Amino acid sequence: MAETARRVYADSAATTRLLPEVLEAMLPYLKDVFGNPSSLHDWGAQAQEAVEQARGQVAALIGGRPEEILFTSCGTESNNFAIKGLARAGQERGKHIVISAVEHFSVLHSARALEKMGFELSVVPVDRHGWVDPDSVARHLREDTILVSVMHANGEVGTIEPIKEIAQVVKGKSKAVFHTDAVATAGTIPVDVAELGVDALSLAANQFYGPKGAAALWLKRGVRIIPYLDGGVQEGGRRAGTENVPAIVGMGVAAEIARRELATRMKKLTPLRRRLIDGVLSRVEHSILTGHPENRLPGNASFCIKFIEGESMLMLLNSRGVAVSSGSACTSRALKASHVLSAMGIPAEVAQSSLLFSLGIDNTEADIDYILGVLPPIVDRLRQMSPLWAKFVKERR
Amino acid sequence: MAETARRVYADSAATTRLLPEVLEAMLPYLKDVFGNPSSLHDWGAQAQEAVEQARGQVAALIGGRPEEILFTSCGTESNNFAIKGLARAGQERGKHIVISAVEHFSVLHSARALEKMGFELSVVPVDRHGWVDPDSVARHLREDTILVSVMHANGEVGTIEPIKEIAQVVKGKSKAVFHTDAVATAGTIPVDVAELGVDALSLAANQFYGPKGAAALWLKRGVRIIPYLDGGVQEGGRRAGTENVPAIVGMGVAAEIARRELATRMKKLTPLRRRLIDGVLSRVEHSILTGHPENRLPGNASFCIKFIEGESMLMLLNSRGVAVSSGSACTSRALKASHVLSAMGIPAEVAQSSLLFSLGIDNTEADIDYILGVLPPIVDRLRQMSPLWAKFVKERR
Amino acid sequence: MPIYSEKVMEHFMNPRNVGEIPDADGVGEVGNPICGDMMTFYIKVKDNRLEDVKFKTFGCGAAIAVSSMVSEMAKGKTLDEGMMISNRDVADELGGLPKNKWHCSNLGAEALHKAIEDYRSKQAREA
Amino acid sequence: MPIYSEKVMEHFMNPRNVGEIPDADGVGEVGNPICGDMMTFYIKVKDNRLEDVKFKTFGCGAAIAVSSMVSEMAKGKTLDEGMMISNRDVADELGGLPKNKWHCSNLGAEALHKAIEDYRSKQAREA
Ligand SMILES: Cc1ncc(COP(=O)(O)O)c(C=O)c1O
Ligand SMILES: Cc1ncc(COP(=O)(O)O)c(C=O)c1O
Repeated sequence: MAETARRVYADSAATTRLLPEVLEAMLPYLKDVFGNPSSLHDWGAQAQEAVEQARGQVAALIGGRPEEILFTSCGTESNNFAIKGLARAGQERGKHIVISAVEHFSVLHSARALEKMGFELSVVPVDRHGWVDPDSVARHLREDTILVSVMHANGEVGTIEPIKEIAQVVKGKSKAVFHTDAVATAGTIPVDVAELGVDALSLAANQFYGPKGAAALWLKRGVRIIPYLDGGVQEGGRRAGTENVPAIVGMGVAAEIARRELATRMKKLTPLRRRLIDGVLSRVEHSILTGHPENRLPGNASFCIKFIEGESMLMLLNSRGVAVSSGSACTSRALKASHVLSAMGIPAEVAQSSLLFSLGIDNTEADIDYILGVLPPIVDRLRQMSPLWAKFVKERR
Repeated sequence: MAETARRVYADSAATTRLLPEVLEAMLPYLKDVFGNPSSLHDWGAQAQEAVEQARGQVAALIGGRPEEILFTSCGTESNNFAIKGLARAGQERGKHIVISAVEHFSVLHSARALEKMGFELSVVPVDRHGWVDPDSVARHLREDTILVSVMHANGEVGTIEPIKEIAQVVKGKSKAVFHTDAVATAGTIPVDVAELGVDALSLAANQFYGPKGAAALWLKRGVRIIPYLDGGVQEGGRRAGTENVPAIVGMGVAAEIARRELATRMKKLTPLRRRLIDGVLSRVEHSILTGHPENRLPGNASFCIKFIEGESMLMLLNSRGVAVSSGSACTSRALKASHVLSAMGIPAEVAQSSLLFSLGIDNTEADIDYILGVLPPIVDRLRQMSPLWAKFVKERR
Repeated sequence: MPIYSEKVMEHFMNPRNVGEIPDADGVGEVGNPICGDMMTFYIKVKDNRLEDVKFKTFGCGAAIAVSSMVSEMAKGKTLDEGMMISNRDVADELGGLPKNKWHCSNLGAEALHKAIEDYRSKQAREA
Repeated sequence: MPIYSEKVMEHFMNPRNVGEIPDADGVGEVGNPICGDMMTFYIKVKDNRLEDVKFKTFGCGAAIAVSSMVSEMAKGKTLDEGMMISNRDVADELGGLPKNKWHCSNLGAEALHKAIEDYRSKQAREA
């Protein structure tokens, strides 16, 4: 790792660090309290009590009931469970599923897997800000629509979707179950299942300073689902497998802290994000903000820095101690530019220049100023190397 | 928790404690090294390196190659992934699956789920020791058999299955892929994928003093599988979802320690188990050993203590500080007596009296003697309450 | 773990009225088809009242606690009152039972009722 | 993270021969249909040798390192030798490339070859 003047982690959308007080709460369960919650003796009872406490804490974060929380191992599992489990539970009523074009791959690919098994899939387009129009969802609803899934916010471009309005449309015009992927929002902005009006909601601890390895699916009482992991009768028979007790405990505590600190965190992040967005747009010519200009996640500042490619920017920023991500094809192992940017109508060439800063509670104004100091020369340097830039400059003359 | 003269954890089959040196190795990943392995910056690279190191350590434990290890969240997920993923990958060649009657629910219920989707399932019976006869497997193989799964050992009755011989039969007489659930054996007795001759093998860290939340599926190079968790391209596109880095690191270190200590641990456990088995059989009349008399897991001592019920024994033992489990119907949340005992031909009434001690590396001779001291009065007390015992005594007179 | 109430634990650890009544006036035996638990209740009747109640139980913690509770609730009651002890009463008196143990509470009252019926049918035959 | 070799990182951080040659004798331009990377190579030829080689690249770390490596390898070689630089040579010289970056190494040699071909076809036209 290079020695740099500063180290700035600006990739909270990828994962956040674990809070020390959360680790503290987990430690007993990594040491003496190691029982299996399914066991009937004291070791088991202690573990089970801890899991039940966490269930209450996670439920409280999103305004649900404890018994509506099903613990899983990651946001991806929650989404697979929701999409496949809800679709299968409803397949006698119909086989039509609706999702948005900017869903995370764990929703999109789950839906595609169902398509291969005989379900029908409609993908609702988004506008150039990545925004899903409730009317557009309405136009895709059918008699046989059994499941609609639209994410609460997209971690890549930050756009917050009108879930409440979409829920009203779905509930008013169909009998479909409505799921929202709140992995990018739960613990970051207010999430209340009753207010949103959804039937199922995914969330993951590592997005709000909790541990990796713990996530949850909130499932409204009475909504039927087919279990995804078959086996024992953990989680009321709906998710088999030995519970990851320490991580679940950590998720509970992180949820409690997030609930308490939510407003403070948002108040801190929003001006930082503004400073970063304004700074980049003013100091880097031919940079554009992606996602919704206002209605976006508090820490999300995503751009396209035209004429240069994301991975090379990312690597040079890394060499200056700054951690970011990009939706360019070269940064994805699948070698495809972000489907999110593409759904927003951004040309492939511009999507290649995607750069995402996602700020977290540790970031400071000094971090932003550091970023704003190191970024422009990096952009210049890469543009000096870029044949696209050369062409553009020539044509402009 | 009651104050007792001694606290004896004899339920290692449910889960083992985390070794302090494993926790030590995990801690950096619960603190500063919190990056997401998919991220392209230094934070991500550090996490990825740690995951790759663990992959090597886990592979070494079972004699596989690092790139053949796919990390999952629990033994149940590994088994669901294997059974469903291998069956689906092979469904163009046939739709017949063979498993044994004593498989863990995560295998059995996965196979049943496939049955509902149009696969055909044959369940190979076991003898009274829970032993799967390779010839019996042979008789169930068909032209269209695509998957055979027989567990390496059953955690409930301890019987070790003749996997090598079964593999020879499967490979000699069919084109089926052969999976073994080694959750109860990997890290406990020698497991070598080449020697066993299997194509896929499940293992879980919390069974060998590693953390909950990390498990793996070993998949022989070239064997095709359909991914189970759809989403991103983690684990070479075969298991999506943010990796549980700390738990994976812990699994790696626990695997390395297990490999080093395996012989010592077995040498320690085997005489303890013998002392416990001999002691129970001689001090408690009408108790029978379940599972294979010799060919069993080193720490497993499982019994039926006739005329009394398992949960009440378990609770009284717990009140004396001893943690055990039972396969009685009353101890299972599903209210069914163990399918394992039933497959072994043990009558329901006797299965109700099941009592399982599973010893671990912390147990001592003094623990065994303590158990042998507290158990007989508990048995007496419950028999004094039991109408079955009264009837038996009357009839014997 | 089925989280048992303190009262359940107390009755389980110290069950009242365990045993048989050799010259019982009525005996009621029930088995649970779901989990295989078994209970036998013995009653001694005097002046139409349950003068003594004893039981033997093969079963889980809940089954034992329920038996003990039923025996205590029944003792001293008239036969009609004994017949009116419901599963629900027993569970309530124990401070509740985990859902998957409800079938055990059913067993307890049933065994008592059978013992009373046994007594009554003997009486009827003798009369 | 595509784990880049030290050599790749070194070329990426300090790429050689970046730029254009205004009066180039040959220009080769290639775009990668897979990931959208683009490279332009400029060559100056003297006595049938690559007297100067420069490039401009729009692409990832590997693409930039590959371009730099190719330019360095080509410089001073005869045209025929330049045509014989293969993708494999470049990747080897860089100490290997992650599998999903192989298409980038293909791009580099291709752009050089195109520049040489461009020079040759111009020569042919002039002759
Ligand atoms: C043989 C066997 N397979 C699978 C499992 C399931 O593992 P987990 O509870 O980690 O999902 C167990 C659990 O004890 C087991 O003993
Ligand atoms: C919106 C959204 N959904 C789902 C996921 C998947 O979560 P995980 O990587 O924990 O499986 C992510 C990951 O960042 C996400 O941003």
